[in-house]
Amino acid sequence: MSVTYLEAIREAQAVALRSDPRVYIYGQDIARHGGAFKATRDLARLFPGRVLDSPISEDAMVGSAVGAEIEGMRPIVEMQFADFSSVGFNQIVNQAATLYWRTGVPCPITIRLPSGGNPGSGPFHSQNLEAIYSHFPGLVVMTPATVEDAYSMLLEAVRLDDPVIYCEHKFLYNRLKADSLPENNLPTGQARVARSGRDVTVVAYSAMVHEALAAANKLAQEGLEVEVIDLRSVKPLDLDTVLASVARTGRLLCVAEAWPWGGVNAEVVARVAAEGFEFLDAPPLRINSIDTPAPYNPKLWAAHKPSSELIVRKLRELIVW
Amino acid sequence: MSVTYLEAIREAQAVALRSDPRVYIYGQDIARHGGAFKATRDLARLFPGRVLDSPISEDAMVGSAVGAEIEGMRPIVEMQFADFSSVGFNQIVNQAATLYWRTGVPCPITIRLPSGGNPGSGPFHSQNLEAIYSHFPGLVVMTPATVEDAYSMLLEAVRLDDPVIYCEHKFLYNRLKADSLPENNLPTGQARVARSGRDVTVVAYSAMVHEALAAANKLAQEGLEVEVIDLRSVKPLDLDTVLASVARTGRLLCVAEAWPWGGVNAEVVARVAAEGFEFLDAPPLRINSIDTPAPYNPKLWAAHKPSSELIVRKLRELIVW
Amino acid sequence: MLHTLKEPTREVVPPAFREQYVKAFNWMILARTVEEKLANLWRAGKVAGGVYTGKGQEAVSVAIGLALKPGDLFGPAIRDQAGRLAFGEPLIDAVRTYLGSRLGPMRGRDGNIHRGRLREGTFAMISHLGSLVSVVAGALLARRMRGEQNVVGATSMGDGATSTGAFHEGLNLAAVEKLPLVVVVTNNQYAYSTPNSRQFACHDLVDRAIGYGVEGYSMDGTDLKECLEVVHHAVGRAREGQGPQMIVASCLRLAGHAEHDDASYVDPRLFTSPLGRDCIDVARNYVLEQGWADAETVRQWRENAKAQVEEVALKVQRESGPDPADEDWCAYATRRFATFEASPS
Amino acid sequence: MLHTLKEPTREVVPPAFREQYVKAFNWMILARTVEEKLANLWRAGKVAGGVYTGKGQEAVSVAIGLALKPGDLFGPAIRDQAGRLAFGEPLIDAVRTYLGSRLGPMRGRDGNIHRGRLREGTFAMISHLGSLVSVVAGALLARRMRGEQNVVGATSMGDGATSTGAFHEGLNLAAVEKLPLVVVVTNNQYAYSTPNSRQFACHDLVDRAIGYGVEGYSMDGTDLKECLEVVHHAVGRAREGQGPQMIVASCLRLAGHAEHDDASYVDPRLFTSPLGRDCIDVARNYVLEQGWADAETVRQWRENAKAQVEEVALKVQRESGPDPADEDWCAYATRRFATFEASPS
Ligand SMILES: Cc1ncc(C[n+]2csc(CCOP(=O)(O)OP(=O)(O)O)c2C)c(N)n1
Ligand SMILES: Cc1ncc(C[n+]2csc(CCOP(=O)(O)OP(=O)(O)O)c2C)c(N)n1
Ligand SMILES: [Mg+2]
Ligand SMILES: [Mg+2]
Repeated sequence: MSVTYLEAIREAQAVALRSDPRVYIYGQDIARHGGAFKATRDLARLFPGRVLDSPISEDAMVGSAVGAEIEGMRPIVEMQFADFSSVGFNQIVNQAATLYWRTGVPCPITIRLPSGGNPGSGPFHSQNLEAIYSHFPGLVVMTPATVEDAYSMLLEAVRLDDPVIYCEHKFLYNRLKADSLPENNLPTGQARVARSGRDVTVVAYSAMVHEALAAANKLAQEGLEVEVIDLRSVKPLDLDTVLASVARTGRLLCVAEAWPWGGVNAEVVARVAAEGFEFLDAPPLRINSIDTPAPYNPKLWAAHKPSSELIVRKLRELIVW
Repeated sequence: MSVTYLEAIREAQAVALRSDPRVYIYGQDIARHGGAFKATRDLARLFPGRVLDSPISEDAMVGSAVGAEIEGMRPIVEMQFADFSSVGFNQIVNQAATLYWRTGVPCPITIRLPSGGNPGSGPFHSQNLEAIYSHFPGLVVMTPATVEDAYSMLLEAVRLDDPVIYCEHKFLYNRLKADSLPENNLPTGQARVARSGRDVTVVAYSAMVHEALAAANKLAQEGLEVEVIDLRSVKPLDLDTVLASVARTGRLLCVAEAWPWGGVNAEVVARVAAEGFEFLDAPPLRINSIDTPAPYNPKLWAAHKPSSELIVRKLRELIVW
Repeated sequence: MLHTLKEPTREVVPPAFREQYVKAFNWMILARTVEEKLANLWRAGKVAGGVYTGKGQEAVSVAIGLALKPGDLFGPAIRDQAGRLAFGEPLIDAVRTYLGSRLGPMRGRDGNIHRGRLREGTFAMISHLGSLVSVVAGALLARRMRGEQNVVGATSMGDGATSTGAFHEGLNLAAVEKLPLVVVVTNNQYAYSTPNSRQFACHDLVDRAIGYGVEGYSMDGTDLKECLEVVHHAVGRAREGQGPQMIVASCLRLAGHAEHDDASYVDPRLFTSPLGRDCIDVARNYVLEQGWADAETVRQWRENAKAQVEEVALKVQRESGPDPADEDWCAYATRRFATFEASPS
Repeated sequence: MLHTLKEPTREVVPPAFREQYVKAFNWMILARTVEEKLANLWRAGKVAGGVYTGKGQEAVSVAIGLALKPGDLFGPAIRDQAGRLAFGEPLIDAVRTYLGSRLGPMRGRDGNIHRGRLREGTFAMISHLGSLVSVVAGALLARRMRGEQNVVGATSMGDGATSTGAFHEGLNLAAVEKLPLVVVVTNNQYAYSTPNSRQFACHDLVDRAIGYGVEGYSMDGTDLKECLEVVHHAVGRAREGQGPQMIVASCLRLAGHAEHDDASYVDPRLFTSPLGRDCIDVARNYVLEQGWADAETVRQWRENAKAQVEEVALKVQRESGPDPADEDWCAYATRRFATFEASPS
C-alpha cells in the first residue's frame, strides 16, 4: 500500500470523524464533490450529516465553527485555497484566536489551508500565510512536510484545544508518497531532524524541506554534510532543536516559500541570533520567495520561489564565510 | 503656536485636500462628526463633497478606494481603529497591494490605521498590525513617531503611487506636541537617528521611540550613551542607518509594541545578523508586547507592553554581555 | 413572508402578560439605573475606556432576554444591558467588567460590553460589528447536530451593523441551514454619528428579510408591549422550526454613542418625533394606565433598583484589581505552548 | 421597485434591434469558439492551471458588453468572455493571458480570467469572489467626483458570489451613494458543485434588490432577446440617475466549473429543463425564424469565428514566453522601494 500526502489528509479526517462524534467538516464543495482537491472524497457518504457544503462565505464559515465549538463540537473548516482565508481573517484572528484568553473557554477548531504554489496557480491560489497567522497570539500554525506529519498532525490539530491553522502544501498533495501511516508521531511544537549533518544547518518547513533535502543530497556528493531541520509547526516553534543543531554546525540557512519581509525565517534567525549567538560562526542567512505576488506563468513562478539550486548556491557561500 | 500629533494628521489632510483636487477622504463618522478621534475635524465643511461618511463596511471602503484611484483619484481611507482593518484585509492585501504588479496601474491610496494601545482600550482597540501588512509585497507601511513625521509622512503617503498603510499611534495623538510643522523631511525609506550614542543601538518606531528615548535619558545619567533609531517606515525598512549605528555600537536592541512572533523586530534582527554579523559584539535582542491580546485593565495593559523600565533593564543586560 | 405586527390588538391582556410586562419594566429600570451609575463612575474617572448605554432601547432589549428560555442562546450587542439582565446575567457582571475586575467574567482582560458567560448561553462579543451572527448560527448548528431540539438563539445589533459583510454571510448561512436564529436589529437612526441615510438606501431594513428567505417583522421599539409580543412571536416561530426570524425595531438612541459623545449631530426633530419617546416613560404610563401599579409603587421599584446598583457598585469598588505579577499570561489552552513564545517582563 | 420583464413584447422588432441581435449572436459564437480552443489547448497541456468557460451564459454576458458604451466601466466575472469581446477586449487578450504571454495585458503575471485593461474600462478581477463590486462602485464615485456624467459601470457575478460579504458591502455602498452601477447575477444553478439550495434560501436572488433599495429584474438567461432588452433597460435607468440596478439571470452552466471538472454532480433533469437550453441554439433559431440569416450564413459566421480564433492562437503560440532573467521583479510603482526588500536569485 502506498499513500499520498493528500490521501493522508483525507484519512486523518476519516479517522477523526470515526473516533469523535464531535467532529464535523465544513467548507465549499466538500460534501458530494469531495472538495476542490478531493481531500474529503467520500466522507459525506460515509458520515452523513457531518460533512457539509457551505455557502461562499469564509467569514461565516469560521464564525460558525467558533459558535459550534463553544457548544462542544470540534469543527474542521476547509478553505478552498489558503488565499481565500483572507476573507475569514477577522473571525480567525479576532474571534477564534482570542476566545480562550478572553473567556477561558477553549477554541478547538481546525482550519485547513491548501497553501503554496503550483505551476499556473497565480497570485491568488499560491499564498503561504503561516507568518500572518503566527503573529496572532492564540493560534497554532502547523506546516507538515511529510505524509506522516500530514496525517498525524491533522489528527493532533483536531484533538488540541486551541485553534489550529493547518497549512497543507498543494505541491505535495500527489507528489509525496509514503508506505504507511504512522501510529504515533512527535508532538506539535517539536521539530524533526530530517537529515543529519555536521557542516551547516538548514531550517525549513512544508514543501521547502524537500528542496532543502535535494540540496543536501547534491552537496553530499561534494562531501558537504548538511543538516536539515523540519520545523513541522511554526507556532509554536521549536528553537531547542534548531539551537542544538546550530551549536554543532555553527552555520544557519533558513528557507521558506513565503515572502521575505518578516515571517518564519526572520523569527528563526532572530531567535538563534539572540539565544545562540555564540554558536554562530557565520551570518545566519535566509531564502524566501521574491517580494512580489506569485506569478502565473510557470517559468516566472519557478524563478519566484526558492529552489534547491538556489539553496545549493547559498550554502556554498555560507560554508566558505 | 503648538501642534499635536493628531492636529498634524488633520493638518496634513487639509493640505492634501487643498493642494490636490484628486484627494478625498472616506471613513466612518469622519464628515460632520470629524471622526472618532477628530482627525478630520471641520474638513467636511471646508471641502464640501470630499470628506464622506461611509457605511460600516471596511471591505467596501477599501475596494471603493481602489476603484476610485484607478479612475484617477487619491483616496485617504480612515479606519475607525486599526483593529477593524481586519475586515478590509482582503481588499488591502489582495486588491490594493497587487494592483500595480498585476496591471501596471499604480495604486495611490492611503489607509490610516489608528493603532496601538491606550489604557482601557482592550483587545480590539489596541492592535499594531504593521507586521501583517509589511509581509505583503506592494504595500508601504509607515509608522510615524513624531509630530513632524505624522505630518510630512502623511503628505508623502498621499503623493506616493503605492498603497500606504499609515499607522498612527493613538497614544501619541494628544500627548505629543511640536512647535511647528516641517517644510521638508526625510523621504520614506530613510530612518532617523533620534538620539546619538556610542554604546548601544536601540531600534524602535512609533510610540516605542519615546519609551526608548526615556530609557536612554535614564541611562545617560549613569554615563551610558544609547543611540536611538526611529525607523519611520517599516516597509521599506532602512537597514543602512541601522547597520551604520550597529557598526559603531556593536550592540542592538529592537523595541516594538506589537506581538513577539515575527514582525518588525524579527526582520530588523534578521537583517542585521545577516548583513552586519561582524559588527555585533553581543546577541541582538528584542522587546515586544506579551504574546496575548492587549488587556483591558490598565494595570494589566501597562505590564503587557514594553516600557522604558523594561528597556533600561534589557540594555543593562546587553551592555555587560 | 413579511409579517407586520405594527397594530397588535390591545384589548385583552391576559394575566400572564401583565406579569411579564411588569417584570420587563423592572429589568428596564434596573438596566437604566446601572448604566447611569456606570456613567457616573466614568465621569469620576473610575472607568477606563468608554461607557456605552442602551438608553431608549431597553424595551427592545428586554423583550429578547425575556423571550428566551434557559438553555437558549443570546449574542448581545452594545446596548443590551436590559436583555442581558432579563436573560440571567448577574447585575454585578456589568460593573465588574467595566471596572476591569479580575472577579468579573472577563477577568479584567476585556471590558465594558465585551462580556459574556458562554457556559450559560450569553456570548461575549468581540468589537467587530456583525461578527456574532455567524457565531450564534454555528452554535445552533451544533445543537442540532447534537440532537437538541427546542433551542433558539437570538442576536442583537444596530442599524450600522447591517452594513457589514459578516451580518450578510451569517444570516445567509443561517437561512440556508434553516436555523432557529432570531436576529434583532435595533434601528436607533444612527450608527455613532452616521444617520440611516448614509448607512442604507432601502425603505426599511426589514425589507432585507425576503432576500434571505427569512421571516421579517418591524416593530415600534419604544413600545414595550409591541416589543414583547413581536419578539415572543418570532422566538416561537424559530422554535417551531420556521427558520431564521428578522426583527427590525425602530427607536432613537437617547444618549451619545458613548458617554464621551454629546451626540450634537442628532437631528433635534427626532427627539420630539414618535421615535424619540423614552420607552421607559411609555412603559411606566402603560403600567399606570392599566392600573398594574400606582406612581408610588413605580417609585418604589426605582428605589429598589437603585439600592441594588449601589450595593453592587460599592462591593465591586472594594474588590482589588488584577495584579500583573500573578496574571496568567498565556493565550493557549494547551498550556505547554505558552513556554514557546517569548514574553518579556 | 421590482420590475420583471419576463414577457417582453416580441412583435415589433426595430431594425436597430435586429442589428444589435446579430452582432450579439456573432460575439457569442466567437466567445464559444475561443473558449473551445482554450479548452483544447488545455487538454494538449499548453495551458497551466484551469480553463473556465462561459458555455450557456454567453447571452447574459454579451448583453452586458453591448449595453455599455465606450467610457463606461465593466467588471467581468469568470464566465464573461462574450461580454468582454462585446465591450471591446481584443480577442488575443484571452489567449495571451491563458498562455502566460508577456505580451498580454497581464504580462504572464496573472492568468486566464484574471485579466483586464483598466485604462479601457475593463477591470482585472482578483480571485476573491464579490470583491469587484465595491471597486466598480468606487470607480463610479470617482467619475462623479470628477464631474463626469453619463457613465455606467456594470459588474457580473455568479449565484455563489452573492453569499460573500464583499457583494453585500459593495452593493449597499453603491445604493447609499446612488451610483450608476448595474450588478448582473448569473444564476447558473451551481457554484462549482454547490447547488442553489446550499447557497441561499430566498425564492429568487432578485428578492435581494428591495433590501438594498435598488431596482431589480429577473430574466431568462437563455434568451438573448430578453437579455438584450432587460440589460439595455437597466443600463439606461442607471445612466438616467436611478441608482444601482440588479439583474438576476437564470440559466445553467453547460460545462464543468473548469475543464478539469466533469460536473457529474449536476442534476441531470436540469439539462432538459428550460434552464438547460443552450443560449446559442436559442439565438440561432431566433435569427433563422426572423429570417435575419439562413443556415448557410450562420455557418459562415461560425467559420469566420473559427478562422479568427485559429489565427490568434497560432500567433500567440509562436510568441516567446517571459524570461525570468529580464522580469522586472518589483511590486512597487515607487521604484526606489524595490531595492529595500531582499529578492533572492
Ligand atoms: C467592523 C467594525 N467597524 C467599525 C466599528 C466601530 N464602531 C463601533 S460602534 C459603531 C457604530 C454602531 O452603530 P450601530 O450598529 O447602529 O449600533 P448602535 O451603536 O447605534 O447601537 C462603530 C462604527 C466596529 N466596532 N466594527
Ligand atoms: C472568496 C472566495 N471563496 C472561494 C473561491 C473559490 N471559487 C472560485 S469560483 C467558485 C464558485 C463560484 O460560483 P458562482 O459565483 O456561482 O459562479 P459560477 O462559477 O457559477 O459562474 C468558488 C467557490 C473564490 N474564488 N473566492
Ligand atoms: Mg444605530
Ligand atoms: Mg454559479
